[in-house]
Amino acid sequence: MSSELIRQDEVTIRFVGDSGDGMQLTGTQFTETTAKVGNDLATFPDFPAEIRAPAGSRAGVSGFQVHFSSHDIYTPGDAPSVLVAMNPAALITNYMDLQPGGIILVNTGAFTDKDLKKAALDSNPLTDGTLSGFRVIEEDINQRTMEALADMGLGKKDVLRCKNFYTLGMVYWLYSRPMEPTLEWLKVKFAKKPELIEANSRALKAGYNHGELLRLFQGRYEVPKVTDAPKGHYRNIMGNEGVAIGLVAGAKLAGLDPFLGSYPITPATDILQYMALMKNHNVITCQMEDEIAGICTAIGASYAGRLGMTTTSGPGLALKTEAAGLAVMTELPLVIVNVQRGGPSTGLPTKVEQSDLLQSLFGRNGECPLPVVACACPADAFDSAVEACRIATQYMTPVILLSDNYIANGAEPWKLPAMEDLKPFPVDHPTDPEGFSPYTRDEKLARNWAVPGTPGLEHRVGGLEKDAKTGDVSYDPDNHDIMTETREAKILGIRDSIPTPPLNGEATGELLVVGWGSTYGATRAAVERMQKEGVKATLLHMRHLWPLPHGLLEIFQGFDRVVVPEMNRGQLAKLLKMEYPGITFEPFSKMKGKPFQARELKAHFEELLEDKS
Amino acid sequence: MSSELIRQDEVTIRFVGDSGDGMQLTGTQFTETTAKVGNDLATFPDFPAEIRAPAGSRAGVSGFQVHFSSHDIYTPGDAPSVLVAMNPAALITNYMDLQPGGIILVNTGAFTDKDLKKAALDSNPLTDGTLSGFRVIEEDINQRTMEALADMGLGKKDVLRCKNFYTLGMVYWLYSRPMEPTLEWLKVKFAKKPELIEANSRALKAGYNHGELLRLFQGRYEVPKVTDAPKGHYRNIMGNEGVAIGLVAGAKLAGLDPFLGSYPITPATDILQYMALMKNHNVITCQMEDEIAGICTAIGASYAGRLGMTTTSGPGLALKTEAAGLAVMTELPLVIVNVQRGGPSTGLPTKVEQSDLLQSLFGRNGECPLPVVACACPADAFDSAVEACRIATQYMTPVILLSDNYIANGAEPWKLPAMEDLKPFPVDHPTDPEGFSPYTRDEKLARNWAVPGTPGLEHRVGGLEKDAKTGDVSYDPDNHDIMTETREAKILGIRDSIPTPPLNGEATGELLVVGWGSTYGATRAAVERMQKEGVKATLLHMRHLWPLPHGLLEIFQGFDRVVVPEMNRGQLAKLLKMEYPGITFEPFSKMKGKPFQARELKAHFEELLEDKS
Amino acid sequence: MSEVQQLKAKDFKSDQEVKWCPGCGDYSILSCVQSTLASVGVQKENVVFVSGIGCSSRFPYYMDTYGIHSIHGRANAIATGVKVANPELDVWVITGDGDGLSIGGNHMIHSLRRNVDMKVVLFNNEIYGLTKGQYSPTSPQGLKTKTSPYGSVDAPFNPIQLALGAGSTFVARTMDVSPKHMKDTLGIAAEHKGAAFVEVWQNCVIFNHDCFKGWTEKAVRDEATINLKAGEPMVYGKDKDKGLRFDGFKVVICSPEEAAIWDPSEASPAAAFMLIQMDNDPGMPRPMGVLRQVEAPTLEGLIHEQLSTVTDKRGDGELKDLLYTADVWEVE
Amino acid sequence: MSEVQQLKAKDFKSDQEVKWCPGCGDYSILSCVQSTLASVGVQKENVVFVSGIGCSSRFPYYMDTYGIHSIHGRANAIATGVKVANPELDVWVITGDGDGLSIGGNHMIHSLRRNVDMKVVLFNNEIYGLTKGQYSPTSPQGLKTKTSPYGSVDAPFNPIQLALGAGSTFVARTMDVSPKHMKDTLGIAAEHKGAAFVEVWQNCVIFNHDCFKGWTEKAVRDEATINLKAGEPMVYGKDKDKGLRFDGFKVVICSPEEAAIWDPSEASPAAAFMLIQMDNDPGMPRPMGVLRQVEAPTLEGLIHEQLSTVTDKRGDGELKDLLYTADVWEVE
Ligand SMILES: Cc1ncc(C[n+]2csc(CCOP(=O)(O)OP(=O)(O)O)c2C)c(N)n1
Ligand SMILES: Cc1ncc(C[n+]2csc(CCOP(=O)(O)OP(=O)(O)O)c2C)c(N)n1
Ligand code: SF4
Ligand code: SF4
Ligand SMILES: [Mg+2]
Ligand SMILES: [Mg+2]
Repeated sequence: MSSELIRQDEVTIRFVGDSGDGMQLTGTQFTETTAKVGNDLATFPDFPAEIRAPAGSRAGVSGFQVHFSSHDIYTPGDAPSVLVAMNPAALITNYMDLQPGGIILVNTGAFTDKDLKKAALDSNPLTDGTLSGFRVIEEDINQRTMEALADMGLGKKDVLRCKNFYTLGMVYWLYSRPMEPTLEWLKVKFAKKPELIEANSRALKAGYNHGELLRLFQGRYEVPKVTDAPKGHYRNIMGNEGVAIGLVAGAKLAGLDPFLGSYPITPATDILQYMALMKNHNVITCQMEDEIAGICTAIGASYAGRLGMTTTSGPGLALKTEAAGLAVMTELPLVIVNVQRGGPSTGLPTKVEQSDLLQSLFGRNGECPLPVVACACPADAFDSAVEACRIATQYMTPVILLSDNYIANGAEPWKLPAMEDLKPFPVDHPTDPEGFSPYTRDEKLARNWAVPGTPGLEHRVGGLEKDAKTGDVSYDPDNHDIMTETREAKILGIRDSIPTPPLNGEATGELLVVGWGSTYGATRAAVERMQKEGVKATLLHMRHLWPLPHGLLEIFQGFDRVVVPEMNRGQLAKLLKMEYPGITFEPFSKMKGKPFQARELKAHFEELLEDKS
Repeated sequence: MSSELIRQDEVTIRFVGDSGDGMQLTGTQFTETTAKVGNDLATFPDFPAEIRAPAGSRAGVSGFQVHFSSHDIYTPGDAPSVLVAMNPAALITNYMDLQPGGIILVNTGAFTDKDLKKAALDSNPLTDGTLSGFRVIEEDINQRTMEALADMGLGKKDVLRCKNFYTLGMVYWLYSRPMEPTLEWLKVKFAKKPELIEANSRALKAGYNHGELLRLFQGRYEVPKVTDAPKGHYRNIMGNEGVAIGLVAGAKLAGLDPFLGSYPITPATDILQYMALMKNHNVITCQMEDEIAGICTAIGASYAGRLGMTTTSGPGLALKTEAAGLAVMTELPLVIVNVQRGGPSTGLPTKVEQSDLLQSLFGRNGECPLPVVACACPADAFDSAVEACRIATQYMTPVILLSDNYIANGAEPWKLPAMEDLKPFPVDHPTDPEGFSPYTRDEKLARNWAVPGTPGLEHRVGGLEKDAKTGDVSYDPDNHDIMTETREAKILGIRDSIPTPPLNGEATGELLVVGWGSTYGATRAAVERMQKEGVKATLLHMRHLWPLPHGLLEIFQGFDRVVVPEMNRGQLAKLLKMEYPGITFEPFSKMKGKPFQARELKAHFEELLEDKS
Repeated sequence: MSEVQQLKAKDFKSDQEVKWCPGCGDYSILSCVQSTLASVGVQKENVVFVSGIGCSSRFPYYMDTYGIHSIHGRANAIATGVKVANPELDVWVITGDGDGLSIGGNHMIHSLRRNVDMKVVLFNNEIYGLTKGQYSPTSPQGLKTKTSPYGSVDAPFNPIQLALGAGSTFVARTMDVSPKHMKDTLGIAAEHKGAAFVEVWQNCVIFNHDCFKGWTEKAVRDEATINLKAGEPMVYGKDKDKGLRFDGFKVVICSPEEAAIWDPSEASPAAAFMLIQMDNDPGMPRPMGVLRQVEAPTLEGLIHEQLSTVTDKRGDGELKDLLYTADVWEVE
Repeated sequence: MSEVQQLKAKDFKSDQEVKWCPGCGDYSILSCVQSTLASVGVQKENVVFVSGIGCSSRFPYYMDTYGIHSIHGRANAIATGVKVANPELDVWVITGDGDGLSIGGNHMIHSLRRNVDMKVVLFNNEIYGLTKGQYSPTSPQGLKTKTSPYGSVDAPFNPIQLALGAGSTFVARTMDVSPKHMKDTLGIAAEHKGAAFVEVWQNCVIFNHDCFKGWTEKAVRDEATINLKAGEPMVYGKDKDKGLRFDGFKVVICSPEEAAIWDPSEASPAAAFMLIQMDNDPGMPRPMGVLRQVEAPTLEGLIHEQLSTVTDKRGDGELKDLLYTADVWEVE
């Protein structure tokens, strides 16, 4: 058979296996290589909450889905066209998501009776008809890997650890990806363990050659690179990494050094981990004893003149609310990143949800307004983080930046901003004691940020109500009224510095989809597909959740129906109802710990439009 | 001059002095006596955040206002008709609130130049014309008290400590109150210090006689007792005390022993203090190391079969939110009392505000619904607390009970419920292991409450998502959806057990005033006055803030305008906008750390009605 | 109560699959706790396990007793509520070095000082396991982890020293790889009336493998640790050839004959405090076993005593008494 | 820096009226801190006072320096942020027994173990003053307060013992009524490079009057306390007629000649720990002054050292380096 390539426009592959099988690594390597090839892509890793659920059990299944294409895409794909399953538990919990007629590559080396039992299977799905309708390719990958590494003198356990690279090799061949990026990566990764470089490289190549030689597949595919991608520099990025870079860049643009006070919590921990590596950028990270100490050190650092930041997830945000109120009262800049996960309480720690929006808006004692900004996708994380830093420093306020588990762990190519497009917003600390008051405000109502070490500007801040002029403690009734309104007006004034969000589609029509956060990819894909089919549907995606930008009412009024899909029970819809009483907002909610699929959104939207009630 | 009594229908007296002058005590004694006389009354204590601000300073002024009458009243009065001022700072910060032509009784013994300086006064308000338009009665109370106690051999300091009783005596005379209740009280209070009984009793009597003999006042007044008061037993009650009694009664009605885990915080501490005294009612109180430990011990106690409770104020509620989520997830009964104060952050700790409503409704991570109930006034505190206990135990859920500083420290006569009207709502703990699951639900969707110590019902609860049937940990996507909706439906179902709130006024009309919490007295007074003037105004006062009772929409639709006065920036109005999108709610907000006055509400309502736009 | 059954270790196993990494030290602790419960002879329905969040905190799911897998760091506070509400229950806290000493440090020290009668088993693996490998408050300075890529800058707590500082009435230490020692130690803890703090060295094979190897490995254990036994001389070494005695502020090595007799019930915690300082001296063995065991009134005991005293004096409070007090007046 | 001015105590007074009760012990601490700052010779603009909430925590308002009157219990954490962000600043934490040991206990012990270079002055009045008189974690068992009408059931912390347990590098105690002793002690603390924990016995005239009277009153002070001085023999008594020496796990009274020489810089904290146990023995004097003072790397020192080391190795990071890494590809 010739290696003639069948062109495909887009492909979704899902790698699934036991937590111990290295599927996250396999997926990530495939992603990196695919990015370098020049495809557009989006990924969705999905792993269990346990470090190690029992080997071979359904609870222990770890998955990684990657969607890549020769045109712009916005989601990791709805239904995969290829499923790579390393064991029975992985197969049985995933095959039903596959497209009809899709390819299943199975590692038959893990289908002993014992393996089936671990997966709580009474019969073998490979033989009992479960997989009819799919193209199943069986291969004893365990055996093949052992053969490939037979003469290396490694123990069986170590050899079997390489089976994911063997698998990766097969898939590389199938989609005609180069092996070089992974071979290079292995050299760096195992620099101190040459035998592992050798073993994994061999496994990779053996898998590749196996595809080449044995004609396991009925053909070989090619997904050409995106040709109409805008010119520029690109980099593959995960959401948490994007936030980390954005926070540091944001501080630099403000002319400040960042300080991150944090406490590990899934799925936010990576941000702390990334930033801990950036010491040559003068980034200080302190892993504190809890979330409260995390935000409190950040407040202290902001008082001392750094840009304080803290990163967490829902339960941690709950703990930080009292201190967030202190930052509101003292009017110090601070960025609070909340990477949302399934709730309530500990909930579903490794699953996605958007259910902390109302907590972010209202979860503090007293009248305690602060701005809320949300990332749309991994490639948007940088910009959103910079925006949070801008607002925090320009308006002297804590800002909540919302991300979620889907953005945090998903990856996609990110078109880097040109350096000249990153506009600085330098902070101007006062130094002149003449007539100084810490509560003097600029035209934006931001107060003076005097920093310890500056002679003559000694002053005290605190959580008690402050006199509007002097900043001293004040229990005066009228002053409290003034200060409450000033704090509110300052935050509302931020809307003068933010644009009305762009519309994806026409300015009037049958259906407006209003989204925020990580629904972005799926809503955009759904709306664009409908547009192609001639439906007058438009997407309004919101980065700023508070204050709401100017011009929304006019937009809402241009549409027959306004639907708000969210991975919660309608939280943005509630906010919009509060703010735009005349408009009917129709929430569409999903609470399954999984992102929306473009097709389920489209189906829902179409249903809505049919129902002309 | 004869002691002929001039009848008055109602009077408002405000006692003001230095924090050290014992004004709270004076006010409380006047209140107790007035309650016993059979007047209706309402009080408003107002004291500084500092334990002791500098003596004689404006910051150190402490006040106590009491409104009493021979008919039903609902507020401590808008403008006092009598001001008793013990020093210049007290006088200058309060005289402007007095009714035109009102009486000012001043202690001239505290008007030396030094005293004026402490109050930051350049001239003496007694002589510089400040008080023109009022009836000023000057008396050197210091001197009078010293004379009265001259032969007792007490030091000057101790003698002067009695001046508040001298003052009280004068006011007792003026309003023809009996001295006996206070004389009795002194005997109990100072049982171990007979010389203080003697000194204070003498001062009281001397003040009284002074009024009698010296004709300082132009007349003597009488406020006859309320004659149309409903039959029954009455008791004077402060809000915090009412909550404490209600919580214990609520537990008893559920057939449970209460457990209070708490941490002191103004203005909630009293509840812990009252309950610490109730040990013979099998009440356990634990003062814990912080708010989080407070709620966590309560959760543990509920798991173990007591009725867990925790009491706090805004900043403390902020700290408890993560644990409140655990109680939602584990579906354990729990009453969380939040006595609101001025915010944000530490804010105005001794002032009133209603700004924790949105925090109570939405301040938790994830979709985390729980019921919210609010007291209307001190006499309502008991019923509201019992209601919170009922909901918590019948629906297996944490409940937030909102009170505020105005209710907490205000006092009024409370008509005691007849014992037979207190209907028990006993809890039924399962004991049968057969088919037991901790997540079996009753028709109200409340889960099974099995208690440790019961053989065969061993089970585990926790913060991770639970399988809808078994209660085991579950990461299943559909299960999360089901459980999210079940938790929501359970809370919404509570509305089937609560009445549509009664209307004060007709069911349709020009103006509906919607109130909650401690605005009750002022809104009621304002609306009733308008009704008397023929305006079609109605009051809807809400005890249940979540879930909202049935039937509200129909009510709202019956009115031309719906106004929502709140001591916050429109939080209930926001909730109503979310829930009743068709209706226009007009917030009316006050953020001065002080309750609404009936007259300012009335003025606002009238303005609204005039403006027919 | 009806006929009391003598349960076996396996009777305490729940029907849940145990989900720790193969090789994790947690397994051994689980089985030792189950054996201990069997040997002290408790009934399942009277036992409550309370944990926070962490790998270790999964523990309650695996026990066929009552249990709460709560939120991060709050186990000690929740357990306090359980015990005070119902002193009849046997309350165990299961926590980690992160859960119990980082976010939960305050509840830990307060529950120890209050002497709530509960057994606190702290799984110390010197790492955050569940969140995949960040340094903890017991990680040694310099440890490279995901959040300390250039080495941790935090000086660690010594858990035993902290518990002594907090005034704990019972303090002990044991290790995952010595089930016998663990069962002995847990057994004594279980019998202690008051807060019993037991640190267990626990190996996290994934993120901090072998961090205790220098003391726990069979080959070195006898020389690198000393097993303290009440009433016995402090001797150690494979051949019991070394002893310890107190000298000034220090513990020094001596001959077995000169060894001091160990008495954990010494009123002053100073002896235990001196012993635990050996942890800082590589030349000295690390003390294992019971370091402190003194009697003191328990929190729940005092609380219920007050309830009884007051009730005896004032009579059982009726609902009516709450409302109809002396201050009531009647309108007729 | 330009010409440095030698400031006086009064230069540290702010323009705010001091709002404590007349007779409160806080006044004396305020003036001693002001004198100490003057005598160690700092500049106002380089000093930051951080406090939580409580009567004591009002302190920063009265100092003409930078300051944060924060939220209840969080002063140590906030101060850690200030110091780490700018190690040039002199950071002082002012806290109470409620603020620093109850709600703030965890931040307290963690900041001590991390050895953040800051001075922590804990006003111990064994009561919650600001909330008007509830028992605190240092109130003696049995104390009747508003929340413990039948006597507190909680066994208290000994703050010094807790700080030693947490691994504090500097621990000291002084009292409000002895300004000289307080200034001496604060002066030594101010010079310590690292976390310095100073407990000050402070009288709350309103809610817990005279709770330290048995040790602080002039008439008994010399007999009831011992003032520890580094390098000097441990003698006490009005006539310096008694000495202390260490005997086994205990401190015993001896003749002045036999008294041990006090050395707070002893590496092991055991000596200090033994001394503080005297608090439990009514027959022994309570130790005052510096109980521990050892050198160790500070948190902020280690953090900034790592910043420099990494920057030296990898070069000053530019904004561009953050974005344009090796993984970037170009589309043309
Ligand atoms: C409020 C909150 N903060 C943070 C987390 C994340 N978290 C879960 S477990 C853990 C640390 C666990 O460490 P340890 O207690 O030592 O347990 P181990 O996994 O090592 O047994 C952290 C930080 C959380 N679940 N909740
Ligand atoms: C979060 C929070 N919880 C509780 C309080 C109430 N509160 C203020 S000060 C205080 C205790 C103060 O005691 P301490 O620290 O000993 O200070 P002191 O007044 O005795 O100087 C408490 C409980 C608060 N302000 N904030
Ligand atoms: S990560 Fe470590 S502590 Fe957690 S289960 Fe695995 S081996 Fe055990
Ligand atoms: S209440 Fe006590 S501690 Fe507070 S200012 Fe008054 S005397 Fe001082
Ligand atoms: Mg650990
Ligand atoms: Mg105190």
